Amino acid sequence: MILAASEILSPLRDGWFLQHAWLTPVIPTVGFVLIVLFGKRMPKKGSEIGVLSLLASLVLASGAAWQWIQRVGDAGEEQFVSPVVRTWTWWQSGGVEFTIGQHVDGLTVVVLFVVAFISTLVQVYSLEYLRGDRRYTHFFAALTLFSAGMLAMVVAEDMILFLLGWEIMGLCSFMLIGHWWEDGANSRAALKAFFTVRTGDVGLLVGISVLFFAANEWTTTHLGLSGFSIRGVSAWALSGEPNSTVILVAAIALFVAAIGKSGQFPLHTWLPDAMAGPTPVSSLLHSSTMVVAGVFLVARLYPVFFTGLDILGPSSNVIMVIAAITIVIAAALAFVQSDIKRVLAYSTVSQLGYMMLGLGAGAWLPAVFHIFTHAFFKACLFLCAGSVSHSASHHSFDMKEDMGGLRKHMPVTFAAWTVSTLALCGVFPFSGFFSKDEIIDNVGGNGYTFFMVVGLGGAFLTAAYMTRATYLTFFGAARGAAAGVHEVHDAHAGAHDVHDTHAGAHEADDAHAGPHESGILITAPIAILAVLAIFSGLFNATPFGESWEYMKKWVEPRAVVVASESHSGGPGEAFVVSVPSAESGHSESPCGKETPPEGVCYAPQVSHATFKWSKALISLAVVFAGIVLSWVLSAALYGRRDPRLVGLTQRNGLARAGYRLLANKYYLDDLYERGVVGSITGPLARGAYWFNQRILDGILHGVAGISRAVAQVVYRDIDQRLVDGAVNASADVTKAAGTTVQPIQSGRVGHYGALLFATAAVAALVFVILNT
Amino acid sequence: MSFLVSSAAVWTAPSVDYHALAPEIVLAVGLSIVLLVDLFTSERNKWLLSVLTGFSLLGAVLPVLTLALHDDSTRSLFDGRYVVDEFSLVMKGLFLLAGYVIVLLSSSHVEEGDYWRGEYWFLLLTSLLGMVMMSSARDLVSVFVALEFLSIPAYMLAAWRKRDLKSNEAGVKYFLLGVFASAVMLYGMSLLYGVANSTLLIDIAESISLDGEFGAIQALAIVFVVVGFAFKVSAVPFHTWAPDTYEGAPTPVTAFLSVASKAAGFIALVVMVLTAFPEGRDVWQPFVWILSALTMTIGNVFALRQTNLVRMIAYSSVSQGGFVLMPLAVAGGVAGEAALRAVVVYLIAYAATNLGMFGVILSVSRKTRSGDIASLGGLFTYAPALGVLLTIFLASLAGIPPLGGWIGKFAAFQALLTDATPWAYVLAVIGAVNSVIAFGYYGNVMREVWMRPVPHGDTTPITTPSSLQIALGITVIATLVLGILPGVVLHFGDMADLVGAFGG
Amino acid sequence: MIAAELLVAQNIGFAVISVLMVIGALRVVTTRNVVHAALWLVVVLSGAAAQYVLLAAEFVAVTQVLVYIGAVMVLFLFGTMLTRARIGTERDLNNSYARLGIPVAGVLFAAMAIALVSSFGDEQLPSAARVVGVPEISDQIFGPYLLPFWALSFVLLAAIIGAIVLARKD
Amino acid sequence: MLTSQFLLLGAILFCIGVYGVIARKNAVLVLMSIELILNSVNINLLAFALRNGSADGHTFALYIIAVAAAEVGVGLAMVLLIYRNRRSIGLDELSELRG
Repeated sequence: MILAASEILSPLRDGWFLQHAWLTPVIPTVGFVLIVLFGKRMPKKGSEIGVLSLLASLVLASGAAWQWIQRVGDAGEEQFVSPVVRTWTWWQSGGVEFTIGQHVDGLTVVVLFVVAFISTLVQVYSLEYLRGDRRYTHFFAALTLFSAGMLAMVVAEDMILFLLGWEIMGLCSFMLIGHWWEDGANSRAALKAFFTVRTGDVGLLVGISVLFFAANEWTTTHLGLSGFSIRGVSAWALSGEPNSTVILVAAIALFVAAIGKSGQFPLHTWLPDAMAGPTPVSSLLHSSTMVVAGVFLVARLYPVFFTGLDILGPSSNVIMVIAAITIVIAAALAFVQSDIKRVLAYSTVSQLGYMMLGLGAGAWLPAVFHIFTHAFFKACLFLCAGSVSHSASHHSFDMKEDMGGLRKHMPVTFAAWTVSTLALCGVFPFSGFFSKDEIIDNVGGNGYTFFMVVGLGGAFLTAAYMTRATYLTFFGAARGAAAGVHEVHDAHAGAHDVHDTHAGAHEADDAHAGPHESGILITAPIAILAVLAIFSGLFNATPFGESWEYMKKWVEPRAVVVASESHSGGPGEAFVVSVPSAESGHSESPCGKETPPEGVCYAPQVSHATFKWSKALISLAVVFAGIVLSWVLSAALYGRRDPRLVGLTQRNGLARAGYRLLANKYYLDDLYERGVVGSITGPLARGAYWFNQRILDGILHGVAGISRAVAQVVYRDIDQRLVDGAVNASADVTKAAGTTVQPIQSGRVGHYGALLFATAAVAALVFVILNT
Repeated sequence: MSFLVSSAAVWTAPSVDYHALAPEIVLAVGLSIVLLVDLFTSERNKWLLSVLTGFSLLGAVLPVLTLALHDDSTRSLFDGRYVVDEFSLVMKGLFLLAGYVIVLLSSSHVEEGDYWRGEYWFLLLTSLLGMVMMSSARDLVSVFVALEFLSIPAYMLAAWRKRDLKSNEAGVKYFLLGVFASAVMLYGMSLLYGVANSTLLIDIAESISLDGEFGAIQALAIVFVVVGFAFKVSAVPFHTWAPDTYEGAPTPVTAFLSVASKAAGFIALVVMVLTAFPEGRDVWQPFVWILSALTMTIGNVFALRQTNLVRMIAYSSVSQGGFVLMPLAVAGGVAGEAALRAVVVYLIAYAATNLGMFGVILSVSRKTRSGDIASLGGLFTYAPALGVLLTIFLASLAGIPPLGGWIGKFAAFQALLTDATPWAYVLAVIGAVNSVIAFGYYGNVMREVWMRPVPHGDTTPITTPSSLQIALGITVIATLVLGILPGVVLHFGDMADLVGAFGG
Repeated sequence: MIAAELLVAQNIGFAVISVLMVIGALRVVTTRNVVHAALWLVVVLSGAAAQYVLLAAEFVAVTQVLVYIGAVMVLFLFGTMLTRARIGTERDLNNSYARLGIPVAGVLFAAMAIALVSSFGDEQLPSAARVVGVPEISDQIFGPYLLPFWALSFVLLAAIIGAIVLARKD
Repeated sequence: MLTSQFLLLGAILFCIGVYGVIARKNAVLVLMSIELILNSVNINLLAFALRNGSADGHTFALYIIAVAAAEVGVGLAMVLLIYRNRRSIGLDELSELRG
């Protein structure tokens, strides 16, 4: 067998770019330091350093991608294309060696390229968009550091570096969302985002620790790797060794982190609020790169989830359930937003749900492909929204108040928006079609019919809300700022949800101008992204036949059994013990199904649904139905002000209830605010307070008291100001906590002494009695 | 009168290894010189004293280094009553360097306030000498005397701002509760002496491990001794003095108490539980477990509702103490060495970060003259360097990589997971939840610094004296290096093997 | 037999002194007159010195008389005078929550008593114990306990200097 | 003589002292109560020294006496300090710092 295997082996090429992929995060890190140190003294206030460092990273990432394609080309049909791994010892502790290094494979180069590419474009865009901002340098510093963090996470060889990049992104997200902190809502949103994501991060820490302690022994003996190594953990998960409970716990813990970072239900509430940040930030962090980190985590450690959650098993798993809920509720929420960025934010949440759904259903490649295409069209949509607010709507994002009829004034933006919208809706032949349809197709193909229907429903909703947004922004009559009504707008400034409050100089600059197209620094990135939104789908155009499935060839790790360290020289490179028939796509490889007799697997065998036009036509029909229906309704409601529809939410009880539920985001924020956050800050105090307020008052004042309390709750629910960061626990909780804990910290020495001696006495009595 | 008949053997002078005692001797000479020079210098030249103090501390670092580099790095003096091993050398180095940073933090503060300067430096050095002695003390008498040695000057330093009622109150509270706690501890020590017939910790360990001998009296003794040190490390519910004293005491003294004094309490606790009571783990492990869980949680809950910055830091340092206790709660089992390493690593990382934190507070309060968190509003806009430093220190305290605090938390959790018992996991979960909650108040300060307007619009820049600048530089470099190159500090942790513990 | 008779005498002595000490201690913590409290404390401390003699620790007993009754009590009386306590009875000596002390002391005593009785029960003190003389104590202080002794000198120095700075008027 | 009779005497003194430090408001009286506790420790140590037939207990007790003297000195200095500033030595009034 060894002889047979060695025949199909050929040495794999790896070039300079693959060997030096670790430079991609290092260069922006250096750039960040330079901006912090010298940015303010540079002629362009440090922005040039940011753009240049990202450009360098982009070159490196492109080179790495190119060389990776060559490497795959070298490999035989059934050969495992081993990742290019380089490690350096970071530190040693307690017999465990911690390494830092790069792990470059197909997934890495795809995401590396996307991140570097979008980061570069967004930085260019920001040159114009933030011109004159008072914290211009800081903005570029944070943006560059963010890219460094994300790139570090993507190339990470082990979970420690992964965690490091992950945390840096969180910190930068916090700084960037709160960039315009003069508006209190922005800094609250920043804290809310950070706190929500950090809550999920506990899951990451727990997951990494559990994996390390469960896998370390196995990985050390079999592969010579530590339990933090991504390769080691992947191989361990598929080896049949792991205890099913342990790996389930690890998978769930990691998934909690992914939920937090990728805005999945029920931790999605921070993402729409994060739109308080400048638009380039929304475009980069909160649509195309940072928020896919959670998806990336699942894709990266896929074997862990595959085994732990029994993906492709007979029943649905937690990833699919969460993803399906996310797709539907987020899409529904997008309907009631009047802020264009919030529409896009909910759309992002919903699309992330698609990626998760794909991963949960075993459609690894379509999900990763959706990361790729989604990044282009969603970044493009955000940049278009920014362009509209920058040049046409006087920094307002309110579609109902300040937009309308802009297609004539902003041809480039309009064209890019339309193309991207069609891509997002999944219209053939735009990119979104190829990825999203693949996900839906594969979900169905793997036997999860219900989730396929959910996916189709989501596609319908997506088409509908995007049509609504498009109509409101670019069609119909111009309203508010778009019609040049600045005075009115200024008077109503406080009424809008989110405003980009630029520096005064900039305001004065274009206050006199009507809606117009944006400058070249803004339109050029938009145009580039729009082109990619059209064509990027062709990288894996399943409908056109096998030969078009480049992504599958380049990116998907091959599920083959590879000899492990103990059998031969190096992992992956040595020989192939058993060979799957990859062509048929249906699993003959033992990977993920049973313990390989000798050697290890680094990826599970997944299946691919065969493309059928009949299925695709159904989904296209659904999308068109959504577009048409929504167009008709939008035109009637917003265009002609059809009396039957206008005010429907006021007249019809059912519609009203539905609208209110959506407008209040299912009351989830309030649940967090009151339930989760409140219970953290002082469970006892809160309990006592609750008892006092509700029970005692209730008994004393009877039904009237209860109904007043309920009314109060409703009032607060509607009051969005209470939807606040975790830190700002409401004043009454703090007060109640104050009165509860007052005796402990009374300031009286006698009390302190009594507490000291009493504790000593009780502890002594307990332990004395136990040991008598 | 047979009472007077002596049964003692002929006295022989104990042989003293002066190299092993060199750090103590250098400090003792240094503090005597400070005391003498104080007598003969005029008010204008009192700055000389701070320089002398700093030099004494750095001078004492030299013998620590020579001892550490010497082949035979374990030296036992006075029949094992005073042991210079790697653990004690690491801790001595920590105390001396932390002391040096505190001198830098204090010097401008002391020059400008109406302090008794010479005596201030004298007492600071005395207390540090007590800490240096504590790290080597391996019998009950030495531990007790070292504890009082480091505490008595600290009580007085807390009250050093004589005309300030708050400072008086801080000193009195610290003193009284400290005396209560040491009384409880002494009672426990008397029982230990009674059952072991020796004051040597390793003899006590033997007597406690006698099979079947473990009884109520040993349990009582262990509880009382642990209580005494739990006070020193301000573990809940023995923490009550800490917030009041930290808020009232002069800020450099607060830095001293929250870092050096606390670390001394921890090493005493570690030495006691690991060398004297390894077999009493059924008593102290659950006790420390409860203390740790309470300390993390209550410290956080109180910190969340503070508006005074120093008071918030006080509660935060109470809560941080809970994290150091966390590995100790499993130190009696298989995770013993990991726990010892975690404590050492955590203390080093915490010392660097917290001292830096106080450096920033001292610098800012020179301008704002206020203790409110709100007084930091918009700090970044008019003092960007201080804003960034404060953010780094806060992030490190919150345990965000790649800053020093992270590696401390990592080591602590590693110890818990190594133990791999259900109780260890429960404590790890409590710790994880608390480390998230802690971000609530750290984040609040960050928000003030970055995202709030400057109070009263007063954006005159802050002038930071050079001594403070040096202190900030040292601490921020230490914080960053510890986080980025954790090998450095973990090496100290690995090295810190405690003679007498783990059957060695 | 002789030893047993001697022990009877010692036991009676112990009982009498103990009762005096407990009464004295109770008066220290309950009396309404600060000066009386100080005098009752003298009773307790003298009783303790007497107990030390019973325990064959005559050097410690002498030190107790010298340091405590001689020096510390004078300090207390000075403290009382300097803070201008009324020589007569005062109402305001106790905290409003003084009763809190009773359960705490009670539980503490219960824990201690259980532990002491269960561990030492009716164990006899050796009647012909090796008597520890002054030379032996000095050998210890200047032998194994030299370093704490050296440290104590710094503790006292620090206490004196600090106390002077804190207490003086300036 | 029984070992436990001395130890119980010590325990009683200890608990009376504990009661005193909790109950007393006057700072000087609190310091006196602390002396009761420290004396109970010394009784313990000397009883054990006799029981064990070793001199360590004596030395320990002497060191405790010395430290106790230092503590009383410091304590009374602080009492004088607060008396000078507040004209009162009621410990309960020292509760500006709290919460």
